[in-house]
Amino acid sequence: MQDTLMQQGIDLMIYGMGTVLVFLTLLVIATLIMSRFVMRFFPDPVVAEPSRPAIQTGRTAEVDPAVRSAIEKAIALHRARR
Amino acid sequence: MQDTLMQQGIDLMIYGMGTVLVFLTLLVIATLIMSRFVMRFFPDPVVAEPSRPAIQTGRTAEVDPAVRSAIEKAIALHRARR
Amino acid sequence: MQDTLMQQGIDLMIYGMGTVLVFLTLLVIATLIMSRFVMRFFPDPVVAEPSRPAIQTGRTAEVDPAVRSAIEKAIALHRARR
Amino acid sequence: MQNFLRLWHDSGIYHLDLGQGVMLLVGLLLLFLAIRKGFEPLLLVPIGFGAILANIPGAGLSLSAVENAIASGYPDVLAQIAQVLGASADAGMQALNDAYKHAPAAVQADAYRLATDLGYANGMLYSFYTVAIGSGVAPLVIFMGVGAMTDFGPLLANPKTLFLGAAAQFGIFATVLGAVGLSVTGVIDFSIQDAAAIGIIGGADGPTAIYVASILAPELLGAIAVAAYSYMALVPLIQPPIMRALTNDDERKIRMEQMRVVSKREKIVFPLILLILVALILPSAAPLLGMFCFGNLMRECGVVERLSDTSQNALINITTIFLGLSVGSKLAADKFLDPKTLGILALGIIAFGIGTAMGVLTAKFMNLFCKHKINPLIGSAGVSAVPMAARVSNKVGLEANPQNYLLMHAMGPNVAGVIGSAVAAGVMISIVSSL
Amino acid sequence: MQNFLRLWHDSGIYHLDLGQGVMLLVGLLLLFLAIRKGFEPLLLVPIGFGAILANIPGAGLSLSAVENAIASGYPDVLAQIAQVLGASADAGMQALNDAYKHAPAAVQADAYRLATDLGYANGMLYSFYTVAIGSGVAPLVIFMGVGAMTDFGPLLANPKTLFLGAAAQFGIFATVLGAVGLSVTGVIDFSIQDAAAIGIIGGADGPTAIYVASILAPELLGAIAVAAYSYMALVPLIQPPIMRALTNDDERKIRMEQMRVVSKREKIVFPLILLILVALILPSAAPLLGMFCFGNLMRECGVVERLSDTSQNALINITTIFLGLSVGSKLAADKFLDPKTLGILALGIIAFGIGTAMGVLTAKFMNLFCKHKINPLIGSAGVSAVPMAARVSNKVGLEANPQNYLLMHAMGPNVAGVIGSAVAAGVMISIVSSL
Amino acid sequence: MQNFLRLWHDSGIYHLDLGQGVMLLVGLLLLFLAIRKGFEPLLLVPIGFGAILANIPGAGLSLSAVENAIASGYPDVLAQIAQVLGASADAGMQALNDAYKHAPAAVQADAYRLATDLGYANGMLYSFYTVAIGSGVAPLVIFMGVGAMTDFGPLLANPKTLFLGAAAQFGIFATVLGAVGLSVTGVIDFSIQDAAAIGIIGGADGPTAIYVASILAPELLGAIAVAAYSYMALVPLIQPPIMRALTNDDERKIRMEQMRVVSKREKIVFPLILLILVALILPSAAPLLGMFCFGNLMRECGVVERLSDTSQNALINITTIFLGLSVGSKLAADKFLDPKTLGILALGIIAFGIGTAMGVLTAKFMNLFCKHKINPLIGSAGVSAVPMAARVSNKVGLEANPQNYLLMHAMGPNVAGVIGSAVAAGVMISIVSSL
Ligand code: NA
Ligand code: NA
Ligand code: NA
Repeated sequence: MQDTLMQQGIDLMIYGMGTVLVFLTLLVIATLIMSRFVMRFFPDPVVAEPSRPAIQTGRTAEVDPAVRSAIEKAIALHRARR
Repeated sequence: MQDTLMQQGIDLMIYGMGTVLVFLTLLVIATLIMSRFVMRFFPDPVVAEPSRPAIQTGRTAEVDPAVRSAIEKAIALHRARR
Repeated sequence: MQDTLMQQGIDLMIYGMGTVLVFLTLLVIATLIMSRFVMRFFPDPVVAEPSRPAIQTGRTAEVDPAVRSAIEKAIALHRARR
Repeated sequence: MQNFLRLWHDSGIYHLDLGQGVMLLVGLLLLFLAIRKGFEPLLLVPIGFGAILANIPGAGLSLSAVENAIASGYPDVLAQIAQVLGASADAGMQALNDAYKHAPAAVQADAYRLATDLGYANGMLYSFYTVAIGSGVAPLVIFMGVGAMTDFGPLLANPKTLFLGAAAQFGIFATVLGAVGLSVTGVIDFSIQDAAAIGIIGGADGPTAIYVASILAPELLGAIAVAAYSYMALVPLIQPPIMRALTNDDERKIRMEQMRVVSKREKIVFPLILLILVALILPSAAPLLGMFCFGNLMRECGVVERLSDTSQNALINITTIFLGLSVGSKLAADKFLDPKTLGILALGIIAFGIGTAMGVLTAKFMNLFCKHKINPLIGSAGVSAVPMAARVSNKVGLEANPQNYLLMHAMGPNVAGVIGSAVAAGVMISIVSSL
Repeated sequence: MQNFLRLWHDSGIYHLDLGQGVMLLVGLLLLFLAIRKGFEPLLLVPIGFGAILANIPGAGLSLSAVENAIASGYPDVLAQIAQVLGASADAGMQALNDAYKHAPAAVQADAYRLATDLGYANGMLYSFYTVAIGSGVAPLVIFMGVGAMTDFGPLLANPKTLFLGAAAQFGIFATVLGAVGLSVTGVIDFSIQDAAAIGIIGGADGPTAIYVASILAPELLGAIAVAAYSYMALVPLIQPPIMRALTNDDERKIRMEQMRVVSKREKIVFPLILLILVALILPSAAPLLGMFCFGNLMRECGVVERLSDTSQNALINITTIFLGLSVGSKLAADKFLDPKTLGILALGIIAFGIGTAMGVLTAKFMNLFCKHKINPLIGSAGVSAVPMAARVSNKVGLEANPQNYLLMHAMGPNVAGVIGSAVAAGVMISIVSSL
Repeated sequence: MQNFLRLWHDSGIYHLDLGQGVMLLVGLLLLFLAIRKGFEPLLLVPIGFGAILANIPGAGLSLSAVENAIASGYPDVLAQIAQVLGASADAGMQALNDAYKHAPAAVQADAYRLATDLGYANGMLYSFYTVAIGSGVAPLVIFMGVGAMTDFGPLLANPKTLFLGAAAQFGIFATVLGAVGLSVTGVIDFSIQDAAAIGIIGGADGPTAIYVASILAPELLGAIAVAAYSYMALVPLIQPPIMRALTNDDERKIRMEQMRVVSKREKIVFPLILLILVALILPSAAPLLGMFCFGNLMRECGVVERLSDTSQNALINITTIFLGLSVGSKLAADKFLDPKTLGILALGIIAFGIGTAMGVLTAKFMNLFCKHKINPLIGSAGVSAVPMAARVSNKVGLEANPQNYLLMHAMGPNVAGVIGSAVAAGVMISIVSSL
């Protein structure tokens, strides 16, 4: 029984770690092919933004368009009033 | 049985379309009466805004009051500092 | 049975109101001790804000940091452009 | 032609009875009060709308699948339901509904399965009620949001105002006695559970009232919630005469000293102190006060602003919508158009009055002992009804002395009243549910 | 080695059959249409993704616990399930699935408990479907949000445009007849429930279609929802040829007079008028139109902006995510890769076409009597497909006369079409569910 | 007097036992770590608070209705429960609880109905746990939100960093072996399910750990979640010594070349590629990675910003609140104050250490073959703990060379680690649940 448990643990390790490696290797290959394919046949019409920091833990940093336009209007108004 | 299905379909059409027409006709009548009644006895204290585009699919376009006041404050401050 | 109901009501009143008084008295005592303890041994590094209105029924009044920074940037930009 | 008859039989007018007609008007009245008169609109708009939906004749939106099956009135359906419930097949619909309500849970489950097999489903509002109130979760989530909106600063600056929040809860228990009295004298038949649930109206706190009523007297929930929110909206009319009658002009002019600044850390520790006290002394108040303290800790701790924001906005709003509709679903004609409702409305306003009076009198009593005098007008804020009652204290104070701003001082007893009524709720549930 | 075999047996490729492969491509196609072509992306992105998840071989995400137990294929599991279902132990998996589907609710509950005892669980998408659509709540909540986004101003300024919204629903019932015809002639076998659910595609309103299909023909829900949303996205291609064919240049140039200003109070009262009419005449439309009116009342009453905001944003967005994934879960290969789907797609586009034509023709018919002429191009907006169809009216109008802005005028029939199809949904549920 | 005794018997102090007292302190400690020390406060504030609520003596907030009935201790209640469970009437409360836990689902349902008939209800936290974690939905929704917050740009610019994310998962499996070893040597008795659930702490990813533990070892969920989040917060202390020990100064100074710009379309296609690979190879990882990819697709596709926003804000916040409280409800004294918890805490930190080391060593190993050298410090970010581990890589890199900004480069392995541990979770669930 205890031998079996040990055996189960070793099996889990071998097949588990193996699957992780195989899966991520396939993902590397698929990603490389995809990137090449997309860059060659479907390039973005305009150049995309440089890669941003990966995970934003807070709220999205971008300002709401409505807010931005309000600011721009406010400043335009302010400038016009002078 | 198949005759029955056809009959059911025709029934559904007649009574269904009939109900839609009757219901919306009643709604037209009720709305006209209501509008006349409200406009006559309970007119808005001030004139309401002209009817806006019917369905906004995005977020509400208005700027948050807090944001607007922040902008106004920022501009006032900016003006004061000059 | 009806006597019992009356009795139950009176019991509920005595033990209920008693518990409320005892509980809140203990809370007053615990709060006073806590406040003294915190003020003595763990004073805030800087003085805290004065107590705000107790319950805000609307949205939080503070402006989002992203919005504030956007405003500041907008004004800086505006100033720089002049 | 058969279809036309069916449509006619399915139509609302065919099924409309007087009670439902009256309740449709009650729903419209609640909407009028909420929209035109500003009576606690966040709750009374959904409640009023829910009341209309619940009383649409023939729609059965507030009925369970079994009740909908019974309401269909088909003899073979009734016979099958009766068999499952162990009732006589020709007992009549009312008897079957009663049998269903009092059946053991296992039989109810069987009846439900039979009803779904026969093609009946729970009404929309019934589903909302089950999820939002039957489970108890909606009032608790709203209490969490209220906690996240509450600033205990004024209370911490002057903790003895907690006594005012305690005293004002006397309205709750006096009303319990009143309800029991009505029952004993044979005027209206209230059980002790009913009496306790009615009393909590005096707590002047909506979610607490709904929570207690959903546990002790779900039948009366609709009337109790309507009374609680209506009277909270009427606080500016109910309280001032009582406040003026119990104070003289000198007392109303008392100026209270400037509050001390309360530190961030005190505010962080306070909800934990309250929670630990609840844990040690009154576990039956733990759901309500636990969620309240959790909301307040999220607000004050400063490291989970995301969560605090959400619990004050999206989460409390979503919950309010479904809570309101669910409460409205309990405004069915046969429950609401009952002498009990009149009794509840009468007792509720008495509860508010007694609570207000006890708050004011206790403030005067405390002034006999305390060095720093309390303006007795802030005592009335102890009933809760946040923040309306505190504004009323401020307004009456300004009438006596235009320089006398009591709002901040009144917030102390005001939030103390929330704690007080949650404690009262806990002790009532604890005592009553074991009687 | 045994584990390696297990991993292989658990892998998707091992289980992949042709149908699932095709459905994975269908899911990707839906995503392509949504992302690249802008086909109603808010719904079709979740639906397409859900379709892919539902067809992951061996994952069983869209299966119930019992179906997952049956799909495991272990003989002892099958034997136990068969015993509970009262089926033969060697009936085969398909027969067991059928037996489960048609078993009484009590037997289903027993089978579910057995499956959980055996370690099987409901798939993720199955759970989403049960909560979001099975309960009926998600389409209703979305309808509430749509109500909160809808401005009835243009409709109130010109109530006779309601007739256009009524006429365009003829597409619904013509399609019902078409589906019945296909069945009678033996082309495709549709029941009357199927026919009614397919017809509602012609309502050009997503939540209504999903709500009706979930009640009358859950098996066809996936195809119906995909057809409804796809054709709504294709409205700018489908409608203009029909509109041009049925009008001459003079008609298209008709300029409509400036709309009157609609008062705030009219807007507040209108949803209540609509609600009361529903209550009195068509209770079976009460869930859909009730929630719609509730959302609109929250929008217009002006005292519950918090709730209105939340129902237009957080709540509708959350619901849309789970509704979309749930609809996608119904795009299983054995249901979708069926001649019925082709029939649904063909009937759906006919429904849109007939609805468009009837709207335009009715506008021309009304011009025979009315003093203030209606531009018949706004008739096509009566199908709903808000706000796309109104924009199409405007665009075709501008082609005929660059000064002729029809958008506001077309919003009247556009929102009338939403009411019209909800009424049609109610009457169909009422008639069909009792046949 | 009887009521006073009842109140006393209902009070917390009367019921308080040592274990609960200790757990109240553990809850306060977690709150202290979260608020004062900044340990993953978004999760540890709700978890700590939930732990306090769960251990309020006599409140039974984390117990099911049946457990609450048993805990009441009334002999007649126990006798009825025992009869339903087929146990001896005088078996004692612990035996009845065990009998309930291991009873078939049908018997549990009967016992639940009996308990509700007797007036007992599920505790608040028990309900939260059932809905949020028991159903599996909360970790999945959070994973969707995390997907919507994740930018795969750095990973796509340099896909071979995926290997680092794979290598660091060795910590998971080494820990499984460690747990098995403890069990075999008789130190602590862990089953293979327990071992797998403990191992996943090494994945350094909260929702993944909670998801796996809720499936494989719900009893250990509380300790596992606390360990996972605590060690994620401690990454800045755990990782640097290991990173410094395994690298020399020259390696730490390696400057990596500027990343290429990644196009929008690559970012849209990547989650679909990942999803299809999961579908074909490892369906058991489909729920976790499916929701992750769905969130990411919503983020990148650019046409459903509403949904992406909501899943990053309102939805993930609401889910986090209830997930945290639910996890806290598993911190009951009898489960947490157990040698197993010490074992879990010890194994967890070993898992983090081994994962870190394997990440660094694999980076050095890859440098033997690759033209573009990798700074081995970014290998440690492969454990996940997003974005803390990437920041640690950056900080240690800056110590060696103040111009060497590694943050962007470390984000590649960092998000690869999320994928890696979700794959590991899938394969463990697949293998273990069939052993
Ligand atoms: Na109160
Ligand atoms: Na329509
Ligand atoms: Na990881």
